[in-house]
Amino acid sequence: MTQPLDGDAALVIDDLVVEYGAPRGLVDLALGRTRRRVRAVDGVSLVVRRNETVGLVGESGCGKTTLGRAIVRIVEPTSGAISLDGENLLTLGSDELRAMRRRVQMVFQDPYSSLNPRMSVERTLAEVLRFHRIRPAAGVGDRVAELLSLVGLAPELAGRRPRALSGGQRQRVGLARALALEPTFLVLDEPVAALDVSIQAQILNLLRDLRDRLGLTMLFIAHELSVIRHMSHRVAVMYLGRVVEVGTAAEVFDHPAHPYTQGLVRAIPRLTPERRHRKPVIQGEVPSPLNIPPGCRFHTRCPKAQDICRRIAPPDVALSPSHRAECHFPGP
Amino acid sequence: MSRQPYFRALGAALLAAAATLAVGDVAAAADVKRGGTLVLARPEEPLTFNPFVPADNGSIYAIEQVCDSLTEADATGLGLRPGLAESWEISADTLTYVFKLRDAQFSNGQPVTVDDVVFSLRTAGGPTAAYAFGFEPILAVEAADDSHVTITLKRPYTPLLSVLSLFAAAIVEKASFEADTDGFGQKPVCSGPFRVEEYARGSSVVMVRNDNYWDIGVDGQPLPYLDRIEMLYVPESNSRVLGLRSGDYDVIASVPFNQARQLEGDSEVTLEAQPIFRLDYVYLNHGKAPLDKKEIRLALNYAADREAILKTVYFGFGEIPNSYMPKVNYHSDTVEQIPYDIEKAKELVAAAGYDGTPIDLMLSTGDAPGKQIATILQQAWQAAGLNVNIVEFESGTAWDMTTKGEYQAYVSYITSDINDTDELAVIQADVNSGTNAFFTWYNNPEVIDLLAKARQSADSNERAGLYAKVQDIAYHDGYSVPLNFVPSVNAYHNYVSGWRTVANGWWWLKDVSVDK
Amino acid sequence: MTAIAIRDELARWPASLKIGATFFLLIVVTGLFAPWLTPYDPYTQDLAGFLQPPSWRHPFGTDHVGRDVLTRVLHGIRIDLQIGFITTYVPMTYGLLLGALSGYLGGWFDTLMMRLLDVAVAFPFLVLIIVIIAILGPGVHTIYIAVFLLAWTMYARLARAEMLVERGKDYVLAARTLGYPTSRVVFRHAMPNVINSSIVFSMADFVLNILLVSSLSFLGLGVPPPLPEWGAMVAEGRDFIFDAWWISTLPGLAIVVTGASLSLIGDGLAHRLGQRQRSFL
Amino acid sequence: MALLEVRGLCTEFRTPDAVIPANAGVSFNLDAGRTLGIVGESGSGKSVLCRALLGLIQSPPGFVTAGEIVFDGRDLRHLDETTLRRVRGTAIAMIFQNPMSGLNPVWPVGDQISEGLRVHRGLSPSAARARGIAMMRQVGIPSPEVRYDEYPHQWSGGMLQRAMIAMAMACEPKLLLADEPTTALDVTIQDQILALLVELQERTGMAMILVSHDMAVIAETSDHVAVMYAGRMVEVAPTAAAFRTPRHPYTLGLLQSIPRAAGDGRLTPIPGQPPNLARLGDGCPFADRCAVASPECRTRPVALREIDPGHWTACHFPERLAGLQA
Amino acid sequence: MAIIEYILGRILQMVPVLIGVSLVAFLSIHLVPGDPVQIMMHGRATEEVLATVRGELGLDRPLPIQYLRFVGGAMVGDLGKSIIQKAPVDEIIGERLGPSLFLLVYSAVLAVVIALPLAVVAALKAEGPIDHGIRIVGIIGFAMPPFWVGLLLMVLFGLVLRWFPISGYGRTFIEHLWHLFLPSLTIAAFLAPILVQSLRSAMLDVMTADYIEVARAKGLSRRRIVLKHVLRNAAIPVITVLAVNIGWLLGGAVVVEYVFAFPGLGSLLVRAVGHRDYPVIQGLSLVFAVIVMVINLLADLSYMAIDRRVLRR
Repeated sequence: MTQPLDGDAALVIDDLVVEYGAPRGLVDLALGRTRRRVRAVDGVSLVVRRNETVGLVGESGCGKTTLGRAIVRIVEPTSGAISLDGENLLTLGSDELRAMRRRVQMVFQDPYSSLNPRMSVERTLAEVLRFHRIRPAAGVGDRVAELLSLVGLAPELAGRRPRALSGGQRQRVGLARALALEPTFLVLDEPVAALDVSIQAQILNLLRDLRDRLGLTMLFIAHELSVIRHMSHRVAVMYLGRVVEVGTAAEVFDHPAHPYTQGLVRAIPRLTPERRHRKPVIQGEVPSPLNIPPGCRFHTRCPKAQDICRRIAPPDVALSPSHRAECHFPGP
Repeated sequence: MSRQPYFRALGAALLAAAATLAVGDVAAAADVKRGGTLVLARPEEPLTFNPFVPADNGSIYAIEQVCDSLTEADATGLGLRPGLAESWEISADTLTYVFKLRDAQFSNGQPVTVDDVVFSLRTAGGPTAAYAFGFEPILAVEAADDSHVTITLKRPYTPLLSVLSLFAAAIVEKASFEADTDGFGQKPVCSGPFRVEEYARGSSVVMVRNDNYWDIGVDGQPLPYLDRIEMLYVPESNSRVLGLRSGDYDVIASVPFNQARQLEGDSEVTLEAQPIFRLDYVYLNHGKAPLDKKEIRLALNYAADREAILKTVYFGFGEIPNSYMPKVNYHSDTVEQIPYDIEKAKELVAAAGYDGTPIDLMLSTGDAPGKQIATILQQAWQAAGLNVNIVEFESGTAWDMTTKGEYQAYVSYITSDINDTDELAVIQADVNSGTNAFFTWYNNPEVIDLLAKARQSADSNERAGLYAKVQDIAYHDGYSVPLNFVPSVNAYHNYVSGWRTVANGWWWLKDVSVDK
Repeated sequence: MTAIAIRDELARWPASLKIGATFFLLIVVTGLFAPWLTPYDPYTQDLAGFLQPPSWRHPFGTDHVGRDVLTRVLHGIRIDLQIGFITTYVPMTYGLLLGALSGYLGGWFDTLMMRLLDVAVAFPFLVLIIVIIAILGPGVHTIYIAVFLLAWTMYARLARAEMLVERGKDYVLAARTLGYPTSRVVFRHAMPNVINSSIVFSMADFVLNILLVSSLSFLGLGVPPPLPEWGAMVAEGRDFIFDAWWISTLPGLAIVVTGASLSLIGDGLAHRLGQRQRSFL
Repeated sequence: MALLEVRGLCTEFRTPDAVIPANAGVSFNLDAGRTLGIVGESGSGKSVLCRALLGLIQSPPGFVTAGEIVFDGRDLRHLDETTLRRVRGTAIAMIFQNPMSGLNPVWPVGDQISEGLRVHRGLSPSAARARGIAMMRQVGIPSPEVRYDEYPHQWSGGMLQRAMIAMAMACEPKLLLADEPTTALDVTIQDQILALLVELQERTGMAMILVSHDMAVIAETSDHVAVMYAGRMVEVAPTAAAFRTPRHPYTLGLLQSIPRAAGDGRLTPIPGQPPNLARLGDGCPFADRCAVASPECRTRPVALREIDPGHWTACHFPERLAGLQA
Repeated sequence: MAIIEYILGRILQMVPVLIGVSLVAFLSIHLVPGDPVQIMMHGRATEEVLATVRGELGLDRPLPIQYLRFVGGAMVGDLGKSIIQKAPVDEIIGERLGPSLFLLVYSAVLAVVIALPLAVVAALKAEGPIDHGIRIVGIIGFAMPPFWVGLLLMVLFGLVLRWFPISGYGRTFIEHLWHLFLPSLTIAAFLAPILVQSLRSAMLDVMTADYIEVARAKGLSRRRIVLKHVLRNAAIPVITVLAVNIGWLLGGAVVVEYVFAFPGLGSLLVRAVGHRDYPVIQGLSLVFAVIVMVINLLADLSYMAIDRRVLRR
């Protein structure tokens, strides 16, 4: 796999913070309290280069989906910056935002819910084209047909509603809808998690084909390491709102430096037919984002944790020009 | 909700012999049964027992059982007899009345004193009393001595004795009243046959025998016969009839006419349809086109099929009127009725040059018979070539519009408390009487002239003649659309005796006995 | 929609929907043809022939002013369906709009709407209707106004609750990432998926509204005579319920039948729309 | 004798439009103490099979129409409801895919864990509580005395699955049916839960049927593998044989669809979509997607046959696979 | 702790609502034509008397002043005095509040008692003949005008069978139960079908939940599953339905109040409006609003008692 390691930065995320939480209620005001807010993304910096696919991996609740949504501005970040091709996406006005939408698109996890159940495939696609005036009105029908063939859907499916499609077909529609705007950057949020293995393979192949044909830059979000490894040039591992390790796919999966990544990699069941007789590497559960542990946020589950980990947030350690990890004791 | 606003007129009373009328015809002396409870269901709710707070039927009928006045209506309701005043003397110039008080006690055992009487009558004529107008001719009420009260008048005022029999002239115990005026409305202290034991607002009043009551029954013992009355507020007429049949109630007041016919067939129940001073009629506003034209008003009268209304709405109860006012003492039977004649009505409409101005026939919400009447009249009048809309208004609003003259025709009624034609005749027909001819703006100088003559006359024959003439003129002027002289219909179980509805509409319970 | 599409759609209808819709259609058609179904006029009185029990000449008898009850019941279909329709679907429209917007936008708009809704819910309906009647006089329009002021709340609540769910769904997020403006996201995309529960509820609401008119007529606050409105007929006939049961009972039956058909439709719709919730709420 | 023998089990779902044969003639054996892994994609009938074994098919619309389920010498299909209920609660237990929705939100977790003990063992509330707490400790729930009285919403998914396991193990079943027990969980938690299941099985000697769509999960935990497709078992074999030398093109296709760690370049997906069960013909249901199918495959019915000792396949031409394997 | 805070919050939220309700009530009734004093005097008193009485009642002041006086009084618990009955409004309302609430609670209890077994049977036999039968009876009960049902029950139980009195309220608790049986049944006849339908559908919903399958896999009996696992969960939506309807019936039961000659809040309100008894109307509006909100709060609290998750949101 050719890796445009030194290509131009397409997307730059700088110290991004996203918080959730209700505003203060009357009682809180009366009692003079500030409401606790959940930090779903807690200071993430990440660069995606042109034509590159960066895999974002982590367990549920680690903030990867929130990060993806912040990029397409359906979640408002609390602070930090996201810029695409040098333009800060977070300060855009509504017209500029609409223009930005054409460059950055998203594919959603659940092909069952990401399509409007009341709109046929054709209407879904045509609406995008018409609304953004991608094609003159007369050309919309042709373009819909093109898009369908692009994602490998038979033209006769155009009149169907999502209910009448299989999961794989729906995900293809979702992809076609995102591609209708001819974006350069695609955020894929768990695009194959809801699919069966055999269908998943079809979609992964399609994604790789399209990436190469259309020159797409991607942020590929998934929890399945094998899928991430298959799709990504570089990989970022998230834990509790932070990127704890980032590097090329080979670096992260073959030489994980962060104990969390190590545990994650070792926790994947192998296809080798041998009954397991090993203890789980990572014990315990992810702490609540309401109660992020002090020091290193992984110390509660880390087999290597020392006293320092409980007190001091770990530094960002560079292990190679492309490989970094946030750990007091990185390495094997 | 109360029914439509209620008007009670005052009249000069027939006095003279009335003072000595006895009550002997009520029941045979030997049979009367004492004690027991009477359960009475009625559609009106008593709101207050304060006689000086103007009231509705709900309150008045209840106050009548509890409070007493100097004079009172006699057994027939057609005359007067002494009440708390044992006797009275009238000066020659008729400006001074001296009343001798009876030796009576209030329900709390306190004696009825001259002070109480003076206080009560002054309050009744006070600045916030609704019936104060009846007391307006009074110059002063003063104590003459321990047992005599003197009333002096500004000018001769024959209705005085009658006014003094009103509930509004009730004698209250001054001390209790002054101590807690608001409380008095809930728990009055008067000298009537019963006293209020429990007043559950919105539901019932329990009255018990006032052992201090002064009057004597046929058996020579003090009245009343009953120990206790439960007066229940049951607004739904079906429920009242059901309750009578199931035995929950002994008496029900205001039986709806259609069900009255059914009750007539019930051998356990006595149905009483008593003529009272009431006329159901359609008020017409003579100030509003097209009702300013006599032809139109007469057309409305010709087109009204009163026979049919009597049959379908009143189920035959009542009598087709030949007058613009209730059937009081100088009523003339000889005034010719306007017949039902739709052709004549059409002619009149044509003659009037009717331009199609619609007539809004107003009724109060919740007035079921009124609704039926309006429905019938609408069709009949439309048949005569008139445009008629039925408009319903909530009763308070309807009354407001009526008094302001912002209506055209209004299905309503009038009653008189007192058996004398004069007051109602004047109030209804004399546009200068203060109510604009009872909100009709009817203005006929001849009638006004005749009424003035009748008032000055002392000769009853002459008065009768004059009133008959007024009756004839106003009625045939299309003063209103009279519909029915309506009786009061009540029903009670046969074990109730002594029940009597008086001509002013209410009933005496002091003579009632129950023998279950 | 092609004939085949209609046939396919019909094939998917549950039995309750078919039965309910058939009945309802029958009622509507009867209402349309009411003037030609009986020889009588709903308003013409025959005072000589009042309170006649049901017979061949008058299958539903005559009322207290001699009008043919069947004729009035049939003509009442038009009035009552109109009342039911307007009192149900007008408030539903803006209730849905407000609720959906409130749920989608959240923030101060939501807070304001919810307080407004609380006031409307907590305000005694009787006071409102009596006040409006006192000002305007009773009548269909008065009932409309009073109902319009308060009846939207249920729909707003339903729509808001559904919207809170829908707005987090991927297809709504997708519509946002596609750069659609809020109005389009809410009304074109989310709204059609929010209205199911309201449509189902509206069937019961329809019946409730007709009953409301009947109860108002009982208090003398309903439609003015001589309109052959069922609720008013039931209420007017109640004085005669013991000697002429048909005046009140048969229009009442019409309410029951209409209610039953609507309730079946609501039931069936709930099924068809994949919603377990029943037509009553 | 095997602990569980299933012969020709057929389950169908009847809708107004169609009859869907969710299980069509499923047969297998399971010995005490062993684990059978059932793998297949969604709609292949693996969950229906588990429910059919326990008599949990909701009827209507589901009906078990044929076959026998001999457990411990008794055919469960012929037991009356009361007896079957006792079997369910005690001898056979089941855990489910989604622990978040598998516990009743309105009752404390501990209560639900010990409910079976109270119902089937007749334990007093306090005895059941003590035993429930012991079970919670066994499955690795920290501070069980406190957590016994907590409600499901206060727990994480991993902990809830432990609770489900504790609930299932409470009456010491001889057979545990685990229907996708880790699908809803994160990798690290899946790792813990699988380890727990293996450990419990070794300690108690119970048999286990583990259902998963994830081949790797099955590979790590099962003695035997059964691959299901379109409501039937298409390959049954010892785990090692199934993974090293699959004898059914579907099994092979599944294995090749999975992105490998070293996988560079394209995957080899199975083309097409799973068939509509309501419209299956007589032939091999996989024929339409099969790379080695002959026209004959579409018409000639297939049945499981033993082609190596203990290795069964429902393919007419298993030998053709040799060329496809890398 | 969280519960107390939650209740506190809800009570704080009531304040703006009460201000809104009182303002709307005040303005609307003063907009209505009709003068309480004129009505009280039956159109007979002279202008001087009318003016004097108006002055005594403070009705001659500007509206904003009157409103502020009302609010000021209400804040210290003084709702003023009835214009026609001259008794304190809180006393007048208080007298009827008890019976009205008793009737409502009684009706609700009766409705639940009737609905519960029917809903369970309907849900367990969903789409079967019994289910359909229950539904049809329910629709009839629901669509019958309440005064009809009331009169029917009166004739049957009051006149023919003579089991129950047809009016009154009684003095003791047992007498209340006896006297109010028919009116409560009338309301329950309307309420029960709604409850049956909502409980039935909620049960069907719950019965598809995973935890029910788990319970079945545990080998629990159907009875135990329904009683312990289904009903409690299905109760939540039903409580909402009940709360909404009880709130509505508070004033909406006026028809039943009339038929059974029952001194409730609804008929008081109708009368007060008829007489333009402003203080009573204003007071009642506030009381209604408070009760509706308290009912909703109680409903929400009972969800929390049933399902602890609710508090988290």
